[in-house]
Amino acid sequence: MEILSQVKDLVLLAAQHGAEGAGEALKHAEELGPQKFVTVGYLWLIPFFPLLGFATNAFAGHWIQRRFGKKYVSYIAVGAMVLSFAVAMVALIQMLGLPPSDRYMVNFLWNMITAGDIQANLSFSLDPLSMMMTLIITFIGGLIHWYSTGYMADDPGYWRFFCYLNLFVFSMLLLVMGDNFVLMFFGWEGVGLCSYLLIGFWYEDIEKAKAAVKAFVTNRVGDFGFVLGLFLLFWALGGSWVERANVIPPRETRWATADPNYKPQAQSGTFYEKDPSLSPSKAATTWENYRRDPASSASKGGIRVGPTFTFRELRDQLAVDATGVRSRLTGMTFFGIPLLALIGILLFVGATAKSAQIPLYVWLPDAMAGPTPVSALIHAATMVTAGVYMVARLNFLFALSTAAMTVIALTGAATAMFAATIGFVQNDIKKVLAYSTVSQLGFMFIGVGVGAYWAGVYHLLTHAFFKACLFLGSGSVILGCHHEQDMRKMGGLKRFMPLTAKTYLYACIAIAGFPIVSNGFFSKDEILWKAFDSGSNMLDPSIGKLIWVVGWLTACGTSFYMWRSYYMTFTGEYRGARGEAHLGGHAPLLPALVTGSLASLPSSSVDAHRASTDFPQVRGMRHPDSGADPHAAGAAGHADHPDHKAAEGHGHGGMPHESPTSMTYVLVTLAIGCAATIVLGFWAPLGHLLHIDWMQEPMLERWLSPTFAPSRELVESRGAASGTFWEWLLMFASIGVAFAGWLIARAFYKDAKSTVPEKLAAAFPGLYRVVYNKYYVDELYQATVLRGTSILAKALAVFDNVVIDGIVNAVAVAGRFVANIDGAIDKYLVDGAVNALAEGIVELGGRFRRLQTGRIQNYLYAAVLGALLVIGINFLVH
Amino acid sequence: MDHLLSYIIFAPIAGVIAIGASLAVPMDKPQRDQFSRWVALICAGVAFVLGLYLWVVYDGSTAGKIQFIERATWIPSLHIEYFVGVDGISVSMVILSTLISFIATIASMPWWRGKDEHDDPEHPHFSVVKVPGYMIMLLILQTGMSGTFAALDMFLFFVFWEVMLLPMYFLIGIWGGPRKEYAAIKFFLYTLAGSVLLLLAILALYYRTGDQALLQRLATVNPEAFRRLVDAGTLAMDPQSHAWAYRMAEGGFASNTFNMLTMAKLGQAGLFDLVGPFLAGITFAKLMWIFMFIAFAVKVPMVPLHTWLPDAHVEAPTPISVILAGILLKMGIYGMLRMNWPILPAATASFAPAVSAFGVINIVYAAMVTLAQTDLKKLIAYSSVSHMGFSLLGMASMTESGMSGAVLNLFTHGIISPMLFLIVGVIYDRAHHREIEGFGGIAKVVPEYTALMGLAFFASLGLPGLAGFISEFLVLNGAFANLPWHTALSAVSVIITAAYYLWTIQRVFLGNLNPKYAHLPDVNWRERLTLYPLGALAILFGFYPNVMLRLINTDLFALVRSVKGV
Amino acid sequence: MVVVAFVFWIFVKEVLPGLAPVATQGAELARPSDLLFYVIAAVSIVSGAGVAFSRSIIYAALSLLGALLGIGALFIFLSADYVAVSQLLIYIGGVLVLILFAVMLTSKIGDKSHTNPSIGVLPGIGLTVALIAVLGYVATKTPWISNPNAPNPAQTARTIGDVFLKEYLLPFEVSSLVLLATLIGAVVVARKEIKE
Amino acid sequence: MLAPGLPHFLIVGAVLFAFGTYTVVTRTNAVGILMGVELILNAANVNFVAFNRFNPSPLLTGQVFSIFVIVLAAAEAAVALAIVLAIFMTAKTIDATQADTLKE
Repeated sequence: MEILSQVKDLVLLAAQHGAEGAGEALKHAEELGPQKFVTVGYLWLIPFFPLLGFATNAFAGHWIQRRFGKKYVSYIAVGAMVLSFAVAMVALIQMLGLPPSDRYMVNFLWNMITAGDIQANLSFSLDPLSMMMTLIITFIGGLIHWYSTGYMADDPGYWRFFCYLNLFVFSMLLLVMGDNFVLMFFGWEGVGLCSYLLIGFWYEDIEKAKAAVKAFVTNRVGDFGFVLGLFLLFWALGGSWVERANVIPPRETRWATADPNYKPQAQSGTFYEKDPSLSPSKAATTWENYRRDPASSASKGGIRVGPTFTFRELRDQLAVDATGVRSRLTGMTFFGIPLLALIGILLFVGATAKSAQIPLYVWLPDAMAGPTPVSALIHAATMVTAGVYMVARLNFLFALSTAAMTVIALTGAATAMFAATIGFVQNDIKKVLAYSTVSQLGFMFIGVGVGAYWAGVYHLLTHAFFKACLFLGSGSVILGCHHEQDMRKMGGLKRFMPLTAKTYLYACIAIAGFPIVSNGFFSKDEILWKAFDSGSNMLDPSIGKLIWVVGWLTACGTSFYMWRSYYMTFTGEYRGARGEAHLGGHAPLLPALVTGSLASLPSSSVDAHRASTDFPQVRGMRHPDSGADPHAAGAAGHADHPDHKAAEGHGHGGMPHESPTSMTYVLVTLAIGCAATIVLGFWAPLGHLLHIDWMQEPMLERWLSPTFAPSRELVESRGAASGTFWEWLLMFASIGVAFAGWLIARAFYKDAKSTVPEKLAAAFPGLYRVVYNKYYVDELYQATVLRGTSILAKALAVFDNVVIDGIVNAVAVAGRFVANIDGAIDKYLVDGAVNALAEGIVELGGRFRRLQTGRIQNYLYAAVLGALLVIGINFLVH
Repeated sequence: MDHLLSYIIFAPIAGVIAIGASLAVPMDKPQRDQFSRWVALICAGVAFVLGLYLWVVYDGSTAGKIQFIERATWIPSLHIEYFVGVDGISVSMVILSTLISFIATIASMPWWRGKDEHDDPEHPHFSVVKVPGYMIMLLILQTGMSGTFAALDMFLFFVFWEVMLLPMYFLIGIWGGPRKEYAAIKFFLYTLAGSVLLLLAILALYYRTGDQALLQRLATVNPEAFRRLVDAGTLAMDPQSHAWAYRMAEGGFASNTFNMLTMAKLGQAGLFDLVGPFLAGITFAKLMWIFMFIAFAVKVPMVPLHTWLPDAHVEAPTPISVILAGILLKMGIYGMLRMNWPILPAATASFAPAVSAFGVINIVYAAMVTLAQTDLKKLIAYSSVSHMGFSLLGMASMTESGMSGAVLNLFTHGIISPMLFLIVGVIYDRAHHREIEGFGGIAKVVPEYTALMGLAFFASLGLPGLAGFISEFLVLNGAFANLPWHTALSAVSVIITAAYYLWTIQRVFLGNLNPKYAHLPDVNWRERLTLYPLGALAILFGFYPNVMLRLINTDLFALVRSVKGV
Repeated sequence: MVVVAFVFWIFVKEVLPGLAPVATQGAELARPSDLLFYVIAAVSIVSGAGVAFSRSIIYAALSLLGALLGIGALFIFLSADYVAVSQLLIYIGGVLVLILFAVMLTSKIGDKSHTNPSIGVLPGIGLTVALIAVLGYVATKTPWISNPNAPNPAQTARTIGDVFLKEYLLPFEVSSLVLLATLIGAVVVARKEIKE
Repeated sequence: MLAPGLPHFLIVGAVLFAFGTYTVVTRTNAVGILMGVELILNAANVNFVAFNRFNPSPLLTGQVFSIFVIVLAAAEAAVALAIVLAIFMTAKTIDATQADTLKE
């Protein structure tokens, strides 16, 4: 209730402040002080509601489902989402009410860790960036919850599914709202856990379980790098700096006095510098007041210099020149490598795993084994963008090292191109979307890599909408075709599921980047332009141009494979199973050479997924082992789950059907969202042309400017400033490729008439096979890393058993001496105890008799050695 | 409650007496069994409650102040005292030991009321065999454990240390699995070999404390340190013998002392480093350090000396594995923290690199070995070895966060590994085997069990939000400050750990249900009683580790400073 | 193993230097009585070694005789005539004869070849070395309270008789009891077997 | 140094003692073991008497003790040999390794 009243006056506040918001933001960009922030008390509610929902469903969900029915389970889950979205809106309104420079809300709950220099609180913070992420997560998350009520309607594990989903949202909110690295890492691995749980949701299919394990372990590889980067950063901030805690003068005079008695020594980072100020005693004294109340240390206007995990403090140290931290870090090297570059790259390693970039992208395609809503929420909209979010959140850190930026941008470009090529030839609709996701993430990393942070984040936003729409559309298709995922067995679905088709079409337009009408156009074009314009943000100006070329081609590819999927799925004749009738009725579509291994004829489906790492294509959801018995999807597939019918109430006979409203409405909402988000990033030059003042600068850029202010000047100063002419030119170029891709796809795949594709495939069989099998990367990893590890493990186990234990057992003389001592002990001491103990000691005595040899001589050894030992000690110590 | 510690330590002994007396009373077997079970439960429970009370009344504000001290002369001729007391570190350990003992006692109750599948005479369940003896041993073991954590007199410490040894030997040797003799003897010999060296070192140090010439040398070499000792009342001039001496409990004077605190003061003043070089290059201090370290490293266990652990765990009955993993493994690190580090700081500093190297070997090597295990209990045993390596690394790092991570690791691992062993015990009680490959897809039939196992596994593989992560994070972060490469190497175990746990889950729980276990019963109430508290603690310490850290750190940091002071 | 190595190290480092002067200055000899001492000591030690290492039980018994004699001589050297005499009487007259008697009874005298087998020689030698090392170390390094030119007690026999009946009366009586018990015991043990 | 002081006698005792121990430890012949025991006792006697000589007491304590030792040695020898005989009668051997019925 008091929240509602809060909302009311917050709205009034927003009305006052909203006007001068823009000017404020720009001014804030020039003069950088410590991040001002307001303390609010209710942020914890945002992650709390999903947690509550999780707990309820986890402990009572099964019972509720049995007792009251599935409806109530979903009420709990969706209700939690709605509540947390509402609270997020409240936060948004309050933030709008604040002047841009103060748009940083902190909610300190309690102090989690205090050990030495480490100081980690359980406290949440919202700045424009995390505000945006929070809204995406709660909004799209809520929608997908709603969608799932329809999609999972006939699954016995209903309650489990929703409890995982809520847990995921909780961890994701932890990730974006945590105001320090530790809390972010909580979320970072928490979402990994949830993705593990949800990919393996149908755990009875061992392949799905394996995919889940693969996802988690791959992410762990990334976390390894992430954590190391973290420690490196922490170390770099520490050292001789500890004593300068809280020395920064208050806000008014902060530019005047830059603390004369400080001289930045560019010390090469050998770790063994014995620095007196490192002695914990001194450190402790300087930390004291901070440890007292962590929340309010900087509220006094001072900047705490020293090792920290808190983003705000890190930003202040790096952004405010008076602290001198930035210059020091720039000078530092770690065993010869520039420290900042190393930190950036290590942190980025974590991002490559979480956001599926080369070389750790392999888990994402397999992750499609999970239910489709999961693929939409976790593996398209939110979790996989965590890496991008992390880089954007740390822009002030990454912007300091062009080397790190270059690595990120190049990796992004390579991944985008690489994944797109694989996407060309996939026949599984979800696989196409998976690789498209990898490719789009590549675009985002190009953006945040070249310093166009807002553009990258904007693409994150747009991608969240259209990719969620695409995935949910594919989910609707899959459900409509009775869990058929092979596009070669679809086609002509426009007739059967019009709503799905329309939304899918619009999402295709959006991702393909058709001008003006699609948000994808603005985000992608901005990214490409900034890449072209990056200039010396890259190690070499030419790299920016190269990246632009790659991105440009990839844009063409994106457009191509998305339209391909659209045409194969929705146009032409329906090729799906109508009862047992046709086997390979779509033979002309099958590239001849892969028919053997990959025709999804059910009989061969098993070895099909043995050959490639596809998860089984024609298996019924709740009948993993049914892949063995020869039934295609369709009628037989239907026979598998009558409950499906019960829940959906649609006719059988194998014809596809439109999905329930709970799903289609969500699709429509997302499509509308796609359109709405255009406004946020409307293209600036167009604004200049049309003289619309609120378009002088994209809204989202203005909104995010407080977050990116620390890196803004730095990046812009290094930019090439190629001028508006180029901007226009490149825009038309990208429009061109968008249409080109569309036309090619249309020519090849519309109505499945053209025979060009398999002609091409036949023309370059080798190339086709390689690309189809995803360049055999999985096989490569399997052969090298996994095989190697398991062999090493077995070898070491043998070593442990044979060598070490062998040595232990074979210390001959000592062994005998000690064994006899033990025998003596057993005989006398133990037998005494035995008699004291009533029973059980009889057979014990038997055991000990076996122990002692009965030869007095042996005991004599022990006795004499003992005596010698005592004498020896005696003379040793005197 | 001024004898609180003694109550905690000797509450189990009351139970021992009661059960022993009941042996004299004519009762029929089931009656007597039930009686001794109840007695054991009550005593363990009392000890646990007292431990919690200790936590409540302990005043954590002051650093380095020993509380609840009880001193009384025990063996005057050797100046041995009954001297117990706690600081923050030992409080945490005492709480842990009473808690785990209580849970282990619960876990020793007969596991299936009514339809007991273990009535077949050839393979009776350990909980129905020779119950009075078992309970007596369990109680003696508890006394030994809490005593070790509370003792401040080296000799007393050693006595409790040995008191633990024998019951453990019986518990494994009588109530253990098929190869119990081998395992018990192996455990016994390993620890005994260590104890001999420990005793040797203790005696040597004891004699040195009375070495007047040495004290004089200290007074000349480092006068102000010596003066500090005298001012602090650590050293005093014995009026009749006119020699430097130490005050006894009753105010008398002792020429030598076993008092740990006094020894720590002397050691930090550099007394033991003044003893001349002893054999090629190795000073007296270093030799004593090595002796004590070996004794403790066996218990940790440190890698070349770890092979007793898997055997002992595999053969021991579940509650004994719980105690073994939950408490006995912690004594190694605790002993180092009480003896090696404070008493011989210089030697510690010079050996720290070696220790850290051993820590890394523990972490990575054991993790790799775990990856190849096929027996669930062996798997968990080796993973314990790997996790204790973090404590070694943290101790070696000598940084504040590293050390507090190491000590916190004792606690968190003391919560998690008992849970793991209890969980394995559950499945073993039902399926009568522990072969990982032998199961498959049982998540379908035992969902609650699966959830608990998942919780325990993820807590153990260091998932943030659960207890295991915090300590590992602290250790790695602290160690990185001066051992970057060690840290990088041991961070690899983060991956391996995830790999072997998830792989195990996949092989045991996921996939198609093995028809043999289609009717596996889910966890019963006795098991819930033991598992849920531990799970709750794992989550609590995941999100609010400060509960423990605040208790540990004040004293630990004081110790770090005084050790680094030299 | 550690222990043995440790002890051996003490031997090398501490004892040998302690004994070295004795060895070096052994060349030029002082009073003939000293020389006599060394001879006697050598005799007893050598025959002790004989007891330890001889392969025939008979030779072992004979070298035991040598050792006992040598020790008796040492007693005289130590001006303990009464002890020396009783040594001769009881040991040589009693025990040794008894032993020889047992040897005759048990082992066939026909083959002197290998009547006295021994096992575990290597650890035994290790033990011996360790013993000699540590005891020698103790004997040499300890600051004994000793005055070599202490007055020799005049008539030891008388004094001993006195103390037996005064200060040491109780142990004396007890020992007599022990002897009695031994007597009976020996008879019983031996005879029971012979009977059947 | 060369004049036979206390250490010299002690060393002689030590060496004899060591030999005695060796004999006891390695012999399998029961009689042989007995000889070893005798040797050990004598080594002890040497020490007693030597101590008594080099710091004399009016009561000749050392010598008295050595006499007690001798007496007990005699007794012990008698009993031991009786046992040896008994064993020999039953087991037809006096090999100590064979006579290990204690070892179940």
